[in-house]
Amino acid sequence: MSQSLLKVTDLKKAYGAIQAVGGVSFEVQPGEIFGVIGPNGSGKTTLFNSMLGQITPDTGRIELNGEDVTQCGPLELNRKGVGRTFQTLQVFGKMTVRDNLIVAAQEHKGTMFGRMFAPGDSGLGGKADALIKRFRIEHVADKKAGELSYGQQKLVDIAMAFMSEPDLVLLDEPCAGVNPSLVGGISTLLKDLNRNPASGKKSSFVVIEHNMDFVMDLCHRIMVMVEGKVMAIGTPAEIRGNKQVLDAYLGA
Amino acid sequence: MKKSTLISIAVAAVFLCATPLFLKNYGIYLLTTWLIFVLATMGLNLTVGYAGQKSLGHAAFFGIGAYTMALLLKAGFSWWLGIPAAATLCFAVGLVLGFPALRVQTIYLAFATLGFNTAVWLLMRNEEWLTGGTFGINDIARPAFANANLVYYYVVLAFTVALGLLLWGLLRSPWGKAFTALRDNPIRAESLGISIRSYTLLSFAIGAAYAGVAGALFASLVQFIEPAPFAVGASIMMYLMVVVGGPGYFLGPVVGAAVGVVVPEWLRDVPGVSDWYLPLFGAAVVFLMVWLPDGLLSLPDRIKAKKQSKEASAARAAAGAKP
Amino acid sequence: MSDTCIEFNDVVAGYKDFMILNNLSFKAQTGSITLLLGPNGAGKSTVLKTLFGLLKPRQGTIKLYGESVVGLTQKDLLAKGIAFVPQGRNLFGQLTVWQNLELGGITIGKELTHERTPEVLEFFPRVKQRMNSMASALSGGEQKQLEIGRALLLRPKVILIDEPSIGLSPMVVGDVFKLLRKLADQGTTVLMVEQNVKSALKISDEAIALESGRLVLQKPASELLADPHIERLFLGGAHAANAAPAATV
Amino acid sequence: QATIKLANIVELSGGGATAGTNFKNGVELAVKEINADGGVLGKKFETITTDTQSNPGVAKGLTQKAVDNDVFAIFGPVFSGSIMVSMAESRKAEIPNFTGGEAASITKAGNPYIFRTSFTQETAMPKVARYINEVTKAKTLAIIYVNNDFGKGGLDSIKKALAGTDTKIVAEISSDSGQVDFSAPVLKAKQSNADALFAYSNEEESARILRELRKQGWTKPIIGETTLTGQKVIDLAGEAANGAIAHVGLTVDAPIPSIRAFRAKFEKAYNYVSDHNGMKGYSGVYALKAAIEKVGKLDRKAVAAAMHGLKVTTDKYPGVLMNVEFDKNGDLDRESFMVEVKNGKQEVIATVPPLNAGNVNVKTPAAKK
Amino acid sequence: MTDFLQLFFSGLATGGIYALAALGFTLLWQAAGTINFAQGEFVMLPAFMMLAFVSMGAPFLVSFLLTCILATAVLGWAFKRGIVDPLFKFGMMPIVVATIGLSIFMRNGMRAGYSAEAHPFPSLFADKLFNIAGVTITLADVGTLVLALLLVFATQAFLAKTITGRAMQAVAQNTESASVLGINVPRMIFYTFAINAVLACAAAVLVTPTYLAKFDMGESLGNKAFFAAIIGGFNNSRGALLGGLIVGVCENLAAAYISPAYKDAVALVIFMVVILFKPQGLLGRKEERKV
Ligand SMILES: Nc1ncnc2c1ncn2[C@@H]1O[C@H](COP(=O)(O)OP(=O)(O)OP(=O)(O)O)[C@@H](O)[C@H]1O
Ligand SMILES: Nc1ncnc2c1ncn2[C@@H]1O[C@H](COP(=O)(O)OP(=O)(O)OP(=O)(O)O)[C@@H](O)[C@H]1O
Ligand SMILES: CC(C)C[C@H](N)C(=O)O
Ligand SMILES: [Mg+2]
Ligand SMILES: [Mg+2]
Repeated sequence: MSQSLLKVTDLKKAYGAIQAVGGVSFEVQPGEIFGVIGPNGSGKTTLFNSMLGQITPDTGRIELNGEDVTQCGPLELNRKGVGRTFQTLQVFGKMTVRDNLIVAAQEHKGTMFGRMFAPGDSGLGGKADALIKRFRIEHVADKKAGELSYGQQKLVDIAMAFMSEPDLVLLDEPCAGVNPSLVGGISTLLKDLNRNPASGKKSSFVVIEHNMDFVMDLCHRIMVMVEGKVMAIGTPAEIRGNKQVLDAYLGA
Repeated sequence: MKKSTLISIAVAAVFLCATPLFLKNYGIYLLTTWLIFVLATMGLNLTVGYAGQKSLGHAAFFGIGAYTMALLLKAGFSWWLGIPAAATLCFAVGLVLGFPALRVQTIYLAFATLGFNTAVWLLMRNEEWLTGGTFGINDIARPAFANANLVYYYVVLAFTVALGLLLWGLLRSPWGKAFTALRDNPIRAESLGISIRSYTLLSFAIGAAYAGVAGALFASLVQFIEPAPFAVGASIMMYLMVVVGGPGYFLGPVVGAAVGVVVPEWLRDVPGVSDWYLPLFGAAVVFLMVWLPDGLLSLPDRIKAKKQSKEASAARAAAGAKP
Repeated sequence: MSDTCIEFNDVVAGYKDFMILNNLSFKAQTGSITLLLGPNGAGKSTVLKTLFGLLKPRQGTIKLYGESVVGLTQKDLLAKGIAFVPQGRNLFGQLTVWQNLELGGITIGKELTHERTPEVLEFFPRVKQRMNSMASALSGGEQKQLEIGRALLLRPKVILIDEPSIGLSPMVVGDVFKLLRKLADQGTTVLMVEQNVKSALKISDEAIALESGRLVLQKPASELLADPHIERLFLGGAHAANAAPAATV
Repeated sequence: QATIKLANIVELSGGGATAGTNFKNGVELAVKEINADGGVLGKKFETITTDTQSNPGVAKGLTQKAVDNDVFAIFGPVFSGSIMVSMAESRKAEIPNFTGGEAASITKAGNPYIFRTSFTQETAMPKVARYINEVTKAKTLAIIYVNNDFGKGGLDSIKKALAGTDTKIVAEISSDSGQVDFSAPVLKAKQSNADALFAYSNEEESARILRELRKQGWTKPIIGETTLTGQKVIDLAGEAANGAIAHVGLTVDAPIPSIRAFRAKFEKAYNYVSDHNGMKGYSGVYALKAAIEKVGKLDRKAVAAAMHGLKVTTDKYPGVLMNVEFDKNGDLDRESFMVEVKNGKQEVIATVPPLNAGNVNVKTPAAKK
Repeated sequence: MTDFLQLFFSGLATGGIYALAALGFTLLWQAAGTINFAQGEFVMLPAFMMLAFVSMGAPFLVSFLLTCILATAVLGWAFKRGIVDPLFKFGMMPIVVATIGLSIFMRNGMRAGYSAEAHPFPSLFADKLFNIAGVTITLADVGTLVLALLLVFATQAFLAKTITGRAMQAVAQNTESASVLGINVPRMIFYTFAINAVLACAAAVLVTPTYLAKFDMGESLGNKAFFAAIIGGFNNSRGALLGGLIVGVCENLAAAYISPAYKDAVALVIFMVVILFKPQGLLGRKEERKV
């Protein structure tokens, strides 16, 4: 029963002469929080995008619970329980914050035709409000998301990824621009969902982040990428002690 | 529902039902035309205003609906069959037209749809065996009881109100949110499980079905059709109506169609204007856009915002005055 | 060394009809690094935008070296030696990296731009490797580096920089902070917004905390660093009570 | 009723704008003259002009509006497609309706209130056909026509008129209204190896066809209808227009005093030379005047009835421009001309008698300018 | 074969005209991020201006220069002040609709205020025919093509090679960032529309002898130009040329060898094929990376 939740094998993606991702393999176990770190331009975002069908990888294989999902697009992966955030802000700028959250989960409720004349909030209003409260954006809940500050939008973006309670969530720099107190909040949230949320589901995460305190505290294992390749995979302690990693990324 | 909303609805209902009683033939004809364009642009508002798909091919559906009605009547079918037939056919063609939208967006999509419109128009013009070509199809019937212009007006009114309510329900449902999400940020939408493909196609198909019904009603109103009213220029006018009214406002098409259909007629009758009514109409459109870029229906929002800011600055002044 | 460079006096500013900054007043000294702190949405970015003329203050005065800068265009401000690195994405994605740099130097002319480019690229080697790529093809961090480099090209006397650490890897953040410190020591005035508070405080001279567009604290950075309750600063008074996020969703 | 209201429902924008504007100017010029002259039965005409935008649906609505306004007679629309639709309204309201449309079908619907201001294609085309067959003696003919109701109607009529003669149509080439490049149609005409070409399109396109013909070195006869040799076409085509021959129902260049006078008056009023549509509108008003005066009272029904079989002559009504006779369908018949463009001028090379005059011999013109 | 060549060369000449009209679209898209539905009318107006100057007795070249100045003021400055400035920040839709309104205004204003007639227009080139191997070509055809070529490459070079050209593009891509760098945004926008106005004047001079000066000449011109631009690639001036030539030639061939009645569908069919394989147009740049 040690089937990995996510298994990536020899993933490659090149842009012309630039090998953005050059043969990356790793596995994520159910219930694991997996960190991805590495210098700027080392291929982390490209790795996410090719795993999630946003761009087509040159070669490689992606398995979800043993099923080959290499050809799946973002939509199918979401339907299979994979959520994500983007490195650049991706909110629905003309919708209110609350609607942003509701729309993030509504497609997981009922059938398409069932939704045709269903109530507007799909019964998700309470859940949205709870997340809004948790991220302390109550006072802007009815503002258009496009009119929020950078950090507020980032929070909305992250909250959206959790609305449908996915089994696996891929987060690309969730803490960038977020106030340190809320960074702690995000960390707690991830841990809560990971351990045993009320729903009884155990969520797993893959997190790209440059905030080392956050990563080291949160992640069970960490992968270090450099120049599109895996330099090391290990526990936070191992990574911290890795001389190579120190030189390439963490600095003295 | 708020009391003020109820009152507005009542006033609108009285207006719509009573006005034609005071009008002569032409007035009724104009009012009916307006309703038909409200119906057609309601569909376009879904496609363009809510789902953000830049379609410049709406008149093609309008035309397909009109020809469907005309040809079915000529073939001896009932008028009541013509309406659902027009809607269904347009829905199907609309689904097909949605496919380019899965590949291209913005202006590219606008021209793909514009090209589709040209193609449909060419078919209407050249396939004389079916459409009568440029000679058109004459003597298109109305339902027997609605031969009088006034009665036909109420028939059209009934369709417009019923389909309007249906759309209203749809837009308030999760579908409405999904369309808006599609417009705002398709990439994010897809990663949240919103099927871009389904909603894009549906936004075209539903919009097209509305145009189809409108076209069928139009055929029976004018009782003669030929390709010209379904050419690209008409699509552009419909787009104009949606944007002038306020894209993404539910009642935008009601105002927009009034601008596009009634204002030119009104300008004609202003003394001393007659020759210049079209240039004036053009200038009015420019002026409206510059004044209210988000459409006429953004006016209440704007007034509200003004009021709020006034209150806020008053509050600030009061706060500042305190020691 | 202690003349006032930037001075906000009773400034009210905001978006459309919604005021964000409420009677804000503060000063920043020439040749120092002033750090703007506060919760998300406090109005930090709004301060920088208003100073750089992207928002018109409804009330109050903003002075630079004692002269009002309200109503000046960005071009005028750049001519006075102020440069601004905004938050978020600010590149021309369809132009190449080199063309982006060139446009950054549009106010100083082609020659100076060419002359100074090598030294900037020296500092950001990743950018140097990608000179002919479209800017939109760069990674998030690379884009940020390019943006910072583009501003440094001007050798500004005053730098307004909004959360430079977003997207940058820790080593690069350290380098950028060090560079800012060096520039400040050479007489450049820096007004910086940062959420990476601990590292930022280490290089700053003065810290200002905002909350809901109001100044809630202004202290020397060293004093804050030594404060055992520094964490509270991140939260803002209103939220201090429920600092720990709710347990479940 | 102090004035006699006339609705002028014409194409002032869209594809028919040139035709409609000319027609409207003609109507207004006639009305001004008649009013200055004391009006009809002591009453003055008053015109209300509206724009159909070249759109039949709009034309229909505007005709209803005219009916609502209780007008005495309606002029226009000019486009066949529009009048086909709008005349249902004037018929229902029993209002005489004068149109500039030339499609044969208009008067075939048995509408007693519709009247022509020009030949129908069914009157004109036999004359053209006869010329092609008897004078040009072409054994084969290529046709370039404009793909709208006007052009297609003309095509049908000429085909009918040529059927049974020994002139065979070897190419039917469609072109678009507003088309700019005619190299393909002309090439096709050349490839067909026909003895002559019949060109049937609006003015500007006619000019472009003529130019392309010259460019590709076409040397055989080029024959057309009214629109091929108008002054406008000559202005636009320049040298390329020389040699084009056309049958013209109405032309400002006709060597007839009443027409010369009209041409001068029109040019004075509007600063340009009228085309045949201006003449249609102008003569139409005078025909109405003649009918009203014949009836002696302002009774729409009676006037419409009187129009059928009405003969108007230029000695009594110079404004009708040429002697004219309306038949029971509302069609009109009169003399017409064969003209040729020579040195940038239209010259009448033959006068063609009315169709029902029995004698169809082509006479040589009496006077030359 | 001769026939084919005849069609081909005539098509090239027509294509040159399409390209000239399309050039304005690509310029406005690259340098202002807008679409001008009144672009055809922007050609029509200078044509009439020039006619007016010529009829007042001014020599051809003087008339052209006067027209350029006047057009820059009206179609450049006034257009920018009246429509572009207030609407620039509201995105594409309001500007599109405002220009639709403007085209209705200009077209019908010219008709109501001046003339519904088509007016002949003096040609820049002598009325001369060449016959090469059975193919007849007019001097005007060749001249139009050559000048279209020159204008396209000049525009392209200006946008790509000069700092001002790039600053103009920068404004279209990200206005706020452009102003943060000290780019004079209003001035760049003015340049864009001024250049567009001058290009429209040039197009007017070359196109009008064939299209004739008429209030609605812009309608058909605009339509074909759109397709030409989009087939070639909207964000590339050379695309306008390629697209224009392709549409011109294919239309002519289709009219002769397939069906003249469906001639107008040719541009559409080419467009559909192009977006199937290269959604950004033949020479167009790919849209930027979004995530
Ligand atoms: N364009 C806008 N329209 C309306 N309101 C806005 C706009 N931009 C920002 N705001 C509001 O102004 C307030 C302050 O925004 P600002 O960007 O200055 O915050 P900030 O302190 O920089 O926050 P962050 O740390 O998240 O970047 C926020 O509450 C936000 O909702
Ligand atoms: N569309 C593209 N075209 C060309 N090069 C690309 C493209 N996308 C990414 N790259 C290059 O691939 C490399 C990896 O980029 P990626 O965005 O994956 O980096 P990253 O690890 O996420 O960096 P960061 O920490 O800065 O976000 C970079 O050098 C980048 O310039
Ligand atoms: C003016 C003409 C070209 C129009 C034509 N008289 C018609 O019947 O439509
Ligand atoms: Mg990244
Ligand atoms: Mg900020």
